[in-house]
Amino acid sequence: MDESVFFSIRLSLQVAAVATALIVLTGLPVAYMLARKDFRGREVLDVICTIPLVLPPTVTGYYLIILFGRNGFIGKYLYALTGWSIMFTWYAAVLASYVVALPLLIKIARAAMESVDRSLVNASYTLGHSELSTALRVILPLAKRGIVAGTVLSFARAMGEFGATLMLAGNLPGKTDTMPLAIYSLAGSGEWSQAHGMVLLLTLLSGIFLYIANRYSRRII
Amino acid sequence: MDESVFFSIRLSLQVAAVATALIVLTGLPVAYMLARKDFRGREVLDVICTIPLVLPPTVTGYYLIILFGRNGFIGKYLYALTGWSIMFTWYAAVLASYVVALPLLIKIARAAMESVDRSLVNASYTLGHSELSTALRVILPLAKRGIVAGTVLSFARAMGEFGATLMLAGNLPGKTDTMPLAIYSLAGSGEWSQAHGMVLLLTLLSGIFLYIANRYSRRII
Amino acid sequence: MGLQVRLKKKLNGFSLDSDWETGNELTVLFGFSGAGKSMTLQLIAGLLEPDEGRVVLEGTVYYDSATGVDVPPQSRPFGYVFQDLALFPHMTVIGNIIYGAPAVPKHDKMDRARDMVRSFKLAGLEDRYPHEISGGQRQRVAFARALIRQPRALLLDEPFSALDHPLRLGMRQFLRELRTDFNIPVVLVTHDLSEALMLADTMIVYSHGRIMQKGAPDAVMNNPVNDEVKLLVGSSAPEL
Amino acid sequence: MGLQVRLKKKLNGFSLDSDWETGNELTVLFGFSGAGKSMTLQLIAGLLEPDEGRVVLEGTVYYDSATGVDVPPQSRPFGYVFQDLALFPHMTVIGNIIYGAPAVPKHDKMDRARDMVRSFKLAGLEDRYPHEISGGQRQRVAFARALIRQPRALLLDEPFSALDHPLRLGMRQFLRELRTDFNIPVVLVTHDLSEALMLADTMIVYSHGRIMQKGAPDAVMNNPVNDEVKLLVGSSAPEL
Amino acid sequence: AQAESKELTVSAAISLKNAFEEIGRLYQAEQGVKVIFNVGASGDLLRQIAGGAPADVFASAAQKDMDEADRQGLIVSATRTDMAVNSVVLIVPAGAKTSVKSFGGLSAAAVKRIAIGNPKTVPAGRYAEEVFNYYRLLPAIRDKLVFAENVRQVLDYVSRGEVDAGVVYATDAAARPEEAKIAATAPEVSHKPVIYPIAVVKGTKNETPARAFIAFVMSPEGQKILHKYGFRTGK
Ligand SMILES: Nc1ncnc2c1ncn2[C@@H]1O[C@H](COP(=O)(O)OP(=O)(O)OP(=O)(O)O)[C@@H](O)[C@H]1O
Ligand SMILES: Nc1ncnc2c1ncn2[C@@H]1O[C@H](COP(=O)(O)OP(=O)(O)OP(=O)(O)O)[C@@H](O)[C@H]1O
Ligand SMILES: [Mg+2]
Ligand SMILES: [Mg+2]
Repeated sequence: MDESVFFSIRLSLQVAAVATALIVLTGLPVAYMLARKDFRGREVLDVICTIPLVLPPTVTGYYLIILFGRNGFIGKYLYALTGWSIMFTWYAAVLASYVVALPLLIKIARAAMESVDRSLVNASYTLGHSELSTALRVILPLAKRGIVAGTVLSFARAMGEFGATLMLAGNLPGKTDTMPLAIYSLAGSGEWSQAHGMVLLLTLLSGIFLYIANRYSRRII
Repeated sequence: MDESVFFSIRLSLQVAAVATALIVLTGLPVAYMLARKDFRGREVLDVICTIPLVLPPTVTGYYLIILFGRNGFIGKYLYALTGWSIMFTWYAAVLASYVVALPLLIKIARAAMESVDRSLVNASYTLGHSELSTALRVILPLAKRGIVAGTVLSFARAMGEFGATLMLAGNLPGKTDTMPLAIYSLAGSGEWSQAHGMVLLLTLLSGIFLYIANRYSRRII
Repeated sequence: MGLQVRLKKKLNGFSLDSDWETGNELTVLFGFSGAGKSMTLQLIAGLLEPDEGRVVLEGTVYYDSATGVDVPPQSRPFGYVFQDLALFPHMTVIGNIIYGAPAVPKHDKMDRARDMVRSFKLAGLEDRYPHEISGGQRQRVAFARALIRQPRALLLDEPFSALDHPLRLGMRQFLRELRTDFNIPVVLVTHDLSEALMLADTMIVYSHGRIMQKGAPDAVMNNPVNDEVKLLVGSSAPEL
Repeated sequence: MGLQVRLKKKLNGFSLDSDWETGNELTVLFGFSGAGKSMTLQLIAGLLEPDEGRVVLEGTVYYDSATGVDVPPQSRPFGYVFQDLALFPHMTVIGNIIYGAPAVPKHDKMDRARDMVRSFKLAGLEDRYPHEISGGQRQRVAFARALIRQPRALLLDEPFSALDHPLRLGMRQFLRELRTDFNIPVVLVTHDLSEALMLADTMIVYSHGRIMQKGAPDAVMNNPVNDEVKLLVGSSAPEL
Repeated sequence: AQAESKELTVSAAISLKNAFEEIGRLYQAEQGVKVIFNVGASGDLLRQIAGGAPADVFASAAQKDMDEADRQGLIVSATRTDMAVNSVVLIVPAGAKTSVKSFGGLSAAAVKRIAIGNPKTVPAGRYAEEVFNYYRLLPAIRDKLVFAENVRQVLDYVSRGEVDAGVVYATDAAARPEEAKIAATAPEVSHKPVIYPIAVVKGTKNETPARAFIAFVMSPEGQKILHKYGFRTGK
């Protein structure tokens, strides 16, 4: 196999894995808040979390540049302090995937957590378990199917993330060209047989990943 | 407001609404099968349903052209029989949104349906309710939070669908230019202030829709 | 005719093997906790598949491992009150009850449901959801839901365990009337000896998945076949 | 010291108003189905907030509407057996029991859990999930789970309703020993008069959210204050 | 403008959008045929036509895509015409501190990042590469290159100051004079001419108005409009 193809595969998996890990880590607490806390602006927060799904990824990418670019609202302070900018690095691909795929996990995990039987949560409390312990050992496991589905979808979405990544991470061969970017390049330049091959590879690879995730999640329930 | 903006809004809502309706109608039975039937290739079907999420939408669009274009594998028979081709019609936008957003509903609804308490399903059967009646009156309502979340996500994804739509439906002002396409055209020709306005509009509109969906779904549970 | 039951089932170390029949009378399944009473009802209703056996009601075969007949639970005409009730949390009390009558014509449904509400003393609770009523009230809803479609046999898994004494007496009376009105086989699981004595035509004593003894309740009471049964039925009077 | 309870709560047309206290003894809440017994326990445990009232255990105030004290349920030291059990479906029998001892040191946990399994006759079922055991077995798991952390008071909502007679006797005996060993207040909801007579130091009779009578069980038995109570405790012998 | 309720669908490279919309208005006023523009990347437009999209006219930003269309028999070869020429320019952020004044200046150490279109997919990227080769810059700046997926993205990078310089068409640079300024224009000899070809799509039911539209683009009126938007016209 072509070395650059190999690089793209590795990069894609790496970006998707890191983004998904971050999504799970940060998304679950948000989903928990949305599901079980009653605070002002809860539904507004929910909507805000969903918005990146509505925007064409390229637009999301553009706004991310405005925020995190070297001269962006946040990015400029980062740059002033550290001389480092996220633009055109693989971290940018992670950021883009993160933003674009996060809504999936949050919405799904919220729905699953809301469906957990109230009386089991109460039972946990009366047994002396703190809210955190109850969240981790009762709500999370009982919402597991939803959380797994959300994680799988986020991972898939991150694997396929393209538009926003393109904007933020650029397409630096051997640096930030994830599989979707590579596919796009191949297809766009009419190298269809290679493009098909790459699509097949991405599909297969994702398929295997999704299949394992499905199987595994089923077994541990 | 500009008439063409108004048109884009109407078209986007129309496309997203029709696509979401089709997604719910066809996705729920598939989700039900995946959740409750044990058949060979079940997990493979699940994976196939998820694949469109992994592919860059433009690539999905290429493949849709290969399938449904006037010269496509399926499209050419359709054209031979009816003289009609889906390309460059708003139906194509619906088709593109449908394919791209369907996985969301299927995965989420499946997880929600699998979480429904087995003993309630059994209770329904012993009361003489058929499988269909049980599915509609017990499983569906009890999986509602998940189904609503899946529907909302699908709608949002359909509203924002861009890459595949561009390929299949073209970008015809007054015919197929949904809001994301209009944004693309505006940004592409440097009309940034208008593009920002349109993005704001899309965001607001989707936000309002999502908010209403959240509120409404919460009330009827 | 009545109900004929022959069932064998091995599950995870537990093995059930029971064989009995009953006419249009009330049979009490009595026995130790974990003896296989609920499992027997599940097998009859078709919620669990026997390894081997036969279920026949009024001459109709609903399950027969020999001929491969296996009618799905939704086509078996049993009214089943589950030990854990299994009320639908998204339906009100009246909604749950009406749901039990899928084949009853629309205009009849409401009338019957109102009858049920009256018989089971649930008036005023019609629009509550299951989590908004008491344990005993839930138990009555489950009973009403199983009864409204006028099943051709009743499977009752401890349907009175959460009721107060007067209510329990009333319900027993109701069940007796029901039996004479409908003339169907009733299988009742209970741990309450006085209940068994009062209601049973036949009493079947279960232990470890086997039938220890079968007979009229006072016959069982007075002549327990072994120490186990003696232990089980031995102390009916309140002891201090 | 013991447990002092004063509770007022209006919910959807039902109104509860009860006020009682008990020492380190066993108090039976007795009454009609839907009278407010389970609600009383929920209010004590902090799962429902009273409109007004006070909950004090061993001098510690857990709830007081006057001073605004409201300790969350996870910090109240009650062992609570729910009427509908509420076992965790994703944990095994032993997992459920161990989950009941969050503050117990690791090495103790397993020992205690094994004790519980023995006391509640659950040996052999340790690795089963709740849906793989019988109703009576589930009830015992719920009891064991509530007891393992050695709570400072017990709230038991019909914990024996699904047990066979010998087992019930054993459990009653176990509960009596428990009380002398631990010397804590125990509040027991039951519909079984013989159980109340055998176990109760004090019996509190509920009706429609109010306390009708309070006293030693035989005092209540022999001198019911009104017809309602008479009806409730009137017929303790098995009738035919 | 009566009787004919015909519509003409023109698939045009997105860089032609503004100019073509103006031409379309005039054409409609004169001929009474409504023109609808389907704008996108030339390659995507080609794929749509290959898939049977009902386009009547194809206007590409590069000969390559038109050649491909021709090869696949998708256009009426006889109608193929070169309608406009664009220039390749080097742009820098309007407020840039690094003073790049020529292509040669790109090799300076102060220039960290240079955005060009992806040479594989974006014609402007190929031209940029040719210019770099012409100046023998490529080895020195290869590691500074950022590939964008279209020219507009290059413009975005430059105008937001995310890169120090970028290569785009003169027409693009004209769209955002406040944010990106032209530092140098590549000499014509440094790259293949940037020619925009146009042709009638084969099999169209609107061949007559399609030909008329092309004629209108080639007319002095049409060429004047193209010129106004920064294209070079005439010979
Ligand atoms: N799914 C299962 N897997 C393994 N064992 C099971 C399963 N379901 C039930 N059992 C076992 O089968 C035996 C019989 O269970 P069953 O529920 O029929 O008891 P029961 O007679 O109804 O008892 P109880 O009076 O306590 O309700 C029990 O020992 C139980 O542990
Ligand atoms: N969430 C609620 N909303 C409205 N009413 C409720 C709610 N929960 C309980 N009730 C009502 O309050 C009354 C007392 O309920 P509770 O569960 O305390 O009864 P109980 O004495 O435990 O009865 P049982 O012996 O049947 O379990 C009942 O009439 C019930 O219908
Ligand atoms: Mg049982
Ligand atoms: Mg109760």
